[in-house]
Amino acid sequence: MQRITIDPLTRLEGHGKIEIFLDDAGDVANAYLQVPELRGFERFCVGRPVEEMPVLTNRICGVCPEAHHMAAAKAADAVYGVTPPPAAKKLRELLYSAFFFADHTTHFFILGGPDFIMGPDTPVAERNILGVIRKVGLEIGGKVIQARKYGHTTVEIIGGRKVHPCTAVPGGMTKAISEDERKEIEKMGRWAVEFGQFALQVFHDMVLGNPEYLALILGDAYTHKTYYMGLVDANNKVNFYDGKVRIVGPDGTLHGMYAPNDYTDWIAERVEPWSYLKFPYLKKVGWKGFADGAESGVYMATPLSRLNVSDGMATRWPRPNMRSSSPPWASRPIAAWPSTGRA
Amino acid sequence: MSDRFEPVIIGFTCNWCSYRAADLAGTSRIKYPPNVRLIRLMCTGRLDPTFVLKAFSEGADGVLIAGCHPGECHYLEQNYKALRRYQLMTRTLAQFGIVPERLRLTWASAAEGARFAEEIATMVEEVRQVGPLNWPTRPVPRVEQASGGAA
Amino acid sequence: MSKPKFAMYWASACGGCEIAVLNIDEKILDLDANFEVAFWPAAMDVKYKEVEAMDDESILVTLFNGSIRTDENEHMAHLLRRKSKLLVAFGSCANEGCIPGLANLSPREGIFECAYTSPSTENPDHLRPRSAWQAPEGTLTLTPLQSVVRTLDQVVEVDYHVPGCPPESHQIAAVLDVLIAVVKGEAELPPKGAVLGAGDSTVCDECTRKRDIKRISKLSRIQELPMLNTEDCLLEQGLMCSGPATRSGCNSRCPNVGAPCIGCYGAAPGVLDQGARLMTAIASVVDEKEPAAIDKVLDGLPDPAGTFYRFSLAHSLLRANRAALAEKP
Amino acid sequence: MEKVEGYVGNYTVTIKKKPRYVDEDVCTGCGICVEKCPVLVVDDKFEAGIGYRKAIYWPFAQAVPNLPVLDPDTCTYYIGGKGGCKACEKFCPTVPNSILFDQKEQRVTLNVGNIILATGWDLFDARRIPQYGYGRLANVFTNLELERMCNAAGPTGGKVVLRDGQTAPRTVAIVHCVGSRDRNYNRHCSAICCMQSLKTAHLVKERTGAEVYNFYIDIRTPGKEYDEFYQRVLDDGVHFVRGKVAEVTDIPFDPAEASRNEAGTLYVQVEDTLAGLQRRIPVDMVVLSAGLEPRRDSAAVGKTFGIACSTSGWFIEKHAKMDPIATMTEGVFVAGCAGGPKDIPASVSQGAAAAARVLNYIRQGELALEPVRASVLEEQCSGCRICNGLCPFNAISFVEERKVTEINAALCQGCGTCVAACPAGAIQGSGFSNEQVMAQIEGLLRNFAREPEVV
Repeated sequence: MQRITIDPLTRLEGHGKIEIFLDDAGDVANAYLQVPELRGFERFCVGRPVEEMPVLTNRICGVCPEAHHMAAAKAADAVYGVTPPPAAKKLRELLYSAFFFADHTTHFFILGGPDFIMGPDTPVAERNILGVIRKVGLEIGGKVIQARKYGHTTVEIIGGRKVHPCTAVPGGMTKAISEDERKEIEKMGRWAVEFGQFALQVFHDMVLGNPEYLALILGDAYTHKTYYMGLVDANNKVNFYDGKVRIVGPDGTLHGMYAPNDYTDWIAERVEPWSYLKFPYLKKVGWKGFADGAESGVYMATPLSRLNVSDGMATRWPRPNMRSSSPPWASRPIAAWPSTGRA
Repeated sequence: MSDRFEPVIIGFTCNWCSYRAADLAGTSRIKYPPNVRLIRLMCTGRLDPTFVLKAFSEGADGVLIAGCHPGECHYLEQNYKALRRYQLMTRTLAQFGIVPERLRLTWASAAEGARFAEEIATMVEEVRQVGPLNWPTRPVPRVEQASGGAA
Repeated sequence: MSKPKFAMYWASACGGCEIAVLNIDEKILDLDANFEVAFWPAAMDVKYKEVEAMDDESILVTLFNGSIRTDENEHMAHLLRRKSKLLVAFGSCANEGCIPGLANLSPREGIFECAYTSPSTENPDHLRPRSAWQAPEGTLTLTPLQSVVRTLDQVVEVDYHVPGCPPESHQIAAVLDVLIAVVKGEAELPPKGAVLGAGDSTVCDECTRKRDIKRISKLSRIQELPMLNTEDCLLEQGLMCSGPATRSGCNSRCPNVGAPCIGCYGAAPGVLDQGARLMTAIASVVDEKEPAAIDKVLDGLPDPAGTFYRFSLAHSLLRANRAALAEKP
Repeated sequence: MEKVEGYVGNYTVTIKKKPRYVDEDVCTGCGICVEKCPVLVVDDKFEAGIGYRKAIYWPFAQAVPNLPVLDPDTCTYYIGGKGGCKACEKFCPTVPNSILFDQKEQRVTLNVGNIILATGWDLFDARRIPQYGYGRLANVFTNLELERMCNAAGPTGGKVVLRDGQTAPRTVAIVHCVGSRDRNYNRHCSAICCMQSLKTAHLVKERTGAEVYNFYIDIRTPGKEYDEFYQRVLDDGVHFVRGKVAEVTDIPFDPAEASRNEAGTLYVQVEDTLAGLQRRIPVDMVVLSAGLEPRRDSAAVGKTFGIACSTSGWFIEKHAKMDPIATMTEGVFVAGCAGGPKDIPASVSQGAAAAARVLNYIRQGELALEPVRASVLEEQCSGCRICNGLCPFNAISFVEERKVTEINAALCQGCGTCVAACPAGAIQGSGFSNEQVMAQIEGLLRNFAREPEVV
């Protein structure tokens, strides 16, 4: 049994290694994604005051600390049975959205993205942010840097710091924003919308416009027909901060909808002896191994799945002359999307 | 010599009272266990929790802090600060698994040689019951041989 | 002459330091212009094998963040020490153990107990990750967790320290400028063991809040203090703040937005134990003389060890709970 | 004395000078104003309430400066604000007139190097012991009133008389330890009342030939020739009853006792512990030897000068035996009863000692300090002000402009509390430094064989 080891996984957050076993014919007999990292947040958070959870759990991940910061803050709200005042809720939502923009820019241009911007056949040494800047040029590279700067600056204005924010506390936020700060955020926001369209354009030209990539993405290597899970608001539009968790099957039929605090009724975690990370799956469907399809409890909780479970974004593109055809995901769940990244 | 456990206790005494109480105990030939090794400070107010942590981490089984009775501090009220620090230290050390018997705060005026000796004897017994602390030593970086040694 | 090599590695970490380095924004171009990035798992596809193949000390400077939790972390620490001329302990994890260092407050076994028997875990046959496991196709290995978290300088010699969780981007940029100046021969290397990218006082030095003589009669938790104002010192308003004992350099980020400093920039210069400094500072200004009254005030700190050693437990004098230390690796 | 700033050799003292209403530069002290002043006032300060003074008066004969002062509370010019009388101004011979009715309160700032606190003591208020009847029974006097009576220049011209001012007493009782050595009032012994009682007994005996009874717990005659004087008083025939007086009353126990004595006789109820029986002694006059108490404002005064009072209220000296006149604050000295009850010879010698110490500093011009001091590393101090409230000697001060803390080496006593409290480790002690203590800890534990664990 021949063996290929990829150690460590790169251009993502966290540690990982892949062991691929080839059979005599050289085909893949099996592959294991092992996560050799465990720090024990579940253990050492026991005994710490609840109001510190937002600033302790955000150290779970330095790329998306805002996510853990908000989850812990909302959990602390629930512990005290309080709902933050409207302004605080809006601030949290705005911070989360800014994080989403900054984080996805990081992913799209620095972490997962370079594989597609540079193309799968470019030499390994090139497939990174420095390679991207050399390829797309300083002008576009500068825009990427600007986008991340605006995203993180917004997070800093509302959350106090660019990484590991500190303003969400049980019952609200420790700081409001002034009118000037609001104006600055709005300015950055408008610029970011432009950048978003530019990035889509880049994606259309460099990825969807390249038949070779399209074949790769739509090929079965990246096609996972699984369940999709995502947060939706009252009228079933995508929401990052609050709402109900909606699950649809591989064919788009509704599997279920629940309030986040009932998650233990819907999600269970499987333990494997060869990885510290546990594998969440849909409890009601059950664990059938690492398999796609409606019978396997494996599900996706990714940006793609957010779109698949919802009736689209809550906000519309500001410029009407965006290509008239409705976005491809309007009709049926998209199964093909590079799901690299989250180990 | 009997092989029973002989605790090692670091004692912090104040120059104006408990250190003199120890002298008095000595000059009046009062016998008390030799397990306590005294360090003189100008006042218990000078006691920095770092000293207590250092003592425990360097192998002490117990730490004794002996100051002037409240109200009799040579520097008027600095023993109250020692009292507050002691109370906070006890709470924090408990979370490190160091039981309260191992850290003791007592008051002994310059005239109370006998009482100070008695206080030491009681503490030595209490720490003897609790047993050795044996705090592991601090890890020291292993200096690699220059040539590419085995991983 | 080819550009000197630069590396950044993360041991037991969260990636925040990498993001903080990326957040130096345009200066990333200076990094690219002056250094050849030889190894940076978060952003480059270089593998361990390739690092092992490099010549010793071929990397000019390695920013090592993350604490030493597993054997692999330790192995990488020794490997990168060998391969790097300058090894920089970057960020709170590498310098003091940071928040994951709080795991030292209880034995390692508790981590597995909690993780693999949590309410949301279906683990009927009590599986546990193991350092070696026989898969049908071959043995799969996992690096084991060590009994306690250690910091980089407890495992290898460290040349420089850059504190912070994560280090503020403007400080990283400043450190980068120093490195670039050294590379260009325009500046001398700072003395070995120096702390870079931080101030030489504590957070209060940069905090804009008004401060008065400290007398604490009550310590409350932030949710019990809705009327916190933005002018006065938080500690004086009854909220525990680690600012007085935490190194400056971050421009007092958190207190300036109404949140208490939680101590992420580590101890002030020359201080052996940050927790001890906080313990003695708070205790000394409790405004009570009777033991019972003192206790009532101290009850305002439900978790003293967690509060005083939130970031620096692994580097403190005691380093861990006795039971955690006693557990054999 | 409103405010004291600075430190030894460099004190700035702000004094609130109340108006004297007499121009110190012009007045010659002739006393015509006092003569002409129509207002008679009971002088409860110097004359202990049994003599009078005018609205404009000399506080006491040996007052320094030796000039009159006008009391606005009793002078008709001020009462009701009508500006009446002005007799003193009319008869004042000086040009310009010495009387200044609208003289205002002044703030005087002085730069001094040292301060000697000789603020004295307060007399125990005998009214606080109701069973002795002072203030209720006319012929119950205090030792201070007797002092004024026996004084030839006093209100009675030296004659010892009852409250009516004429009749001389035939039997006199002198009660020792009034308000002293008493758990309910003052636990301390006031040191001087025994000797004062003996003197009073002697003078009364000499001047009136009355039967004198002294009621005492212990006769304390510690000074030179003190006990000899006690023997002499014994020889005078003064009766000494060892017992604490339970009560002084003017109500006869039974009709038999009433018939034996005239109305107004005071009965002294006491247990004679040597004879082992209860006694009721009829007397005409009772003299209460009230004890010494710290000045009521001693706590405030102590705070102003940065020195401390003991729990009983006396100023705390640097060392009870070795340095009784210095205080913990360098440059501030205490002399006389401000530091604790003592008699005149002791007070005088302490005053002289304090002056000598001050002269020593003045002559030397510099100060030898204890080597153990604390000092702040300015660039490391964050101005968090945790240490500011920790120093009872006011050695720690906050520099507002630079937002850092400074320690005044002259005031610092080297206790090290701030060194141990500084969260930034920015305060170092010259003695007992962190390195020294840590080295001792390591040394004391080194033979405790443990190799460093190389993992």
